[in-house]
Amino acid sequence: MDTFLGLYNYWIYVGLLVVGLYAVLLKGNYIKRMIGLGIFQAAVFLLFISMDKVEGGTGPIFRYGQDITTIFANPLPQVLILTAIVVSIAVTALGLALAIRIKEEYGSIEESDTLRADRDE
Amino acid sequence: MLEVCGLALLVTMGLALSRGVLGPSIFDRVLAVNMIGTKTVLLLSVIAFLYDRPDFIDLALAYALINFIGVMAILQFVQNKALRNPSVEKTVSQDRPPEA
Amino acid sequence: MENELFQTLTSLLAYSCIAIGSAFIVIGGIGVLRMPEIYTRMHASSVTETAGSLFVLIGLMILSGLSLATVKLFAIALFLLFTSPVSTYALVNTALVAGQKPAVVKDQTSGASV
Amino acid sequence: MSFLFFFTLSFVLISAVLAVHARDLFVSTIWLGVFSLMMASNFFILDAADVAITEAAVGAGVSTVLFLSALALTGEKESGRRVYRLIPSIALLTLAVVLMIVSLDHPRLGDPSAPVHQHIAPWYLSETPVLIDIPNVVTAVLASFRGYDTLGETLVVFTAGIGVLSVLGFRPKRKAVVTAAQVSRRTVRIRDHLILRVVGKLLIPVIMLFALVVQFHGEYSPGGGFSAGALFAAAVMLYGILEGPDRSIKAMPQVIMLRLAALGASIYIFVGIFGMLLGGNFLDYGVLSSNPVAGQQLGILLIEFGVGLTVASVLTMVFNAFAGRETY
Repeated sequence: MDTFLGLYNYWIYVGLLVVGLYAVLLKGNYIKRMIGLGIFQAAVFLLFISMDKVEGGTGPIFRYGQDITTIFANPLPQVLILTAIVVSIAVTALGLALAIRIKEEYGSIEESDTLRADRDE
Repeated sequence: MLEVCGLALLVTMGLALSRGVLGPSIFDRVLAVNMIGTKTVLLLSVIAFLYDRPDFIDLALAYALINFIGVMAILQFVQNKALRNPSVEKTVSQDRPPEA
Repeated sequence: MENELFQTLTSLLAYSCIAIGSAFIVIGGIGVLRMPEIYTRMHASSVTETAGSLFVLIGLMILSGLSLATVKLFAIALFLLFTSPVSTYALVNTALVAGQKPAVVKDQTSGASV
Repeated sequence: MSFLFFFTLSFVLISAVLAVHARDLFVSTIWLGVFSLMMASNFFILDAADVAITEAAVGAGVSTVLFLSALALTGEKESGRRVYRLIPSIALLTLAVVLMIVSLDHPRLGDPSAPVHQHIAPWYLSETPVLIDIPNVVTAVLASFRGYDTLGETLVVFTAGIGVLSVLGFRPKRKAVVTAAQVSRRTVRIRDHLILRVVGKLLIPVIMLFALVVQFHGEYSPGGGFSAGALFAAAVMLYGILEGPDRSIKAMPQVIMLRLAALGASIYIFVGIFGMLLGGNFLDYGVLSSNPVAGQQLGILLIEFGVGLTVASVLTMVFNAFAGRETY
């Protein structure tokens, strides 16, 4: 049981990684692929944040009059992921802008349609 | 007691999630999301007390403010379907609900 | 001695508030799953969003005593009271405009729809 | 407490599967919102309050709004034509199996003897009160100890904003299906609802105020430039949803937003260069004041402001570019 709960977050991370990658590789719709990319990124976020937890610890923000023996979580993974979340939304916005332009030029956001249009030219 | 409250909130989220999965119409799904959003606000406040860090309630406050934006965006998207797709214009264009 | 009694009473009050709130929340959740159509489901969800949230938040306020956390919890309660009825209104309006008809109950005695 | 964690993680996976499975992209976006909510609760349970507040600001508000405004332009139905590709499927399965086997060797959750907790994290935790003297260690590491990193990330956000503007700068030659005038009418129904408008307008200044609190109180409580910027942009998006994109563009013109984004990144760089002129290293804030600790605090305040400015104006710019576009 202890092993199960101790590793459960890693298994969920593997699941998210595979689900996200599935959408990116095997779905033909470009916006669905952006959604898959978001899930893939979230899987990486989850892996990093799982690392920061220390048993019996608390968030790495000091308090007045705290006990000298207080254990704090690891701040470093949090810093990396904090910035990565905002970068991920910026990247998603860029991908969505590309999808909008593809729709305007090809009339569709399906990969099969755009490939066919490219072949016919 | 706080653990029980957290469990109750999570069970309710699960129920709302299954309504979202089953929900025949889009509105059932929006209702489920709205409900899960409110439950998240409560869950975050309860966890802040459970972890004895009441100074982290800022997070619940952020969600209480932000959830509204998501729901408004979803509803605006649904209400403007007519403009994007002229075939549904007739049913959606009246601002007043249909007379019973 | 009196102080101790006061503390016991306040925590008792706080925990009973939280228990009542949790009960409301679970009842509303069951209602959302079991009700037959969208408008009745919305009625069930409003129980969790007003009564449930308020009781839980008031319980937490009593638990935290006079501190900054109480002010923040009060703000959360205020915003929830502002936004959730408005979201419900918008949702009902959108559903009605999009042509979702409320369920009609057949009157058992006359057979006519009410 | 572990049961909370079990539930939220399971909900994360369920909503991710539903988001990918749904044929209607609008429904996918709704599930992505639920995914983000559960992810933020999960981050909070794992003691990462700063990350959770950023995910709250980005995931619930900004991400949903951006996806929906893109869907309004591209259409929300997925064709459903299945792409069967043997090699990617086999690769996916292999990846899943390999990662599962590897996960058995990971340190258990919360193990204090895990390798991550041995090297530099204890130094950050013990030196922050001495060198910088602010309670939020995450902000200290973000803005001071790893300032280069954050500069890079800020510039990435800025570049992505410029990328969106350049990609959407081109327009097809043919006539628009939905013209600019119709786009400004697009939100007319929300604008007509008095209740939504009044309550929404009441909420906008409160969200902006809260964003400023998160920005300037970020050294003492969860928050900082990144989350504050996203919150501020979310407030502008609410205005755009309630009043129509034409008014939000009028209130926040694209040119000014672009300049502000550049200004934010420049503030960051110039604080670094100013430190060099005063005889320190690049992004060494200790020399900004006669007292090194006060100098560090001043430097962190300034660069967090720069980060917040860049993030807020880039996200506002992207929203305006999406929402105000004609449909072709």
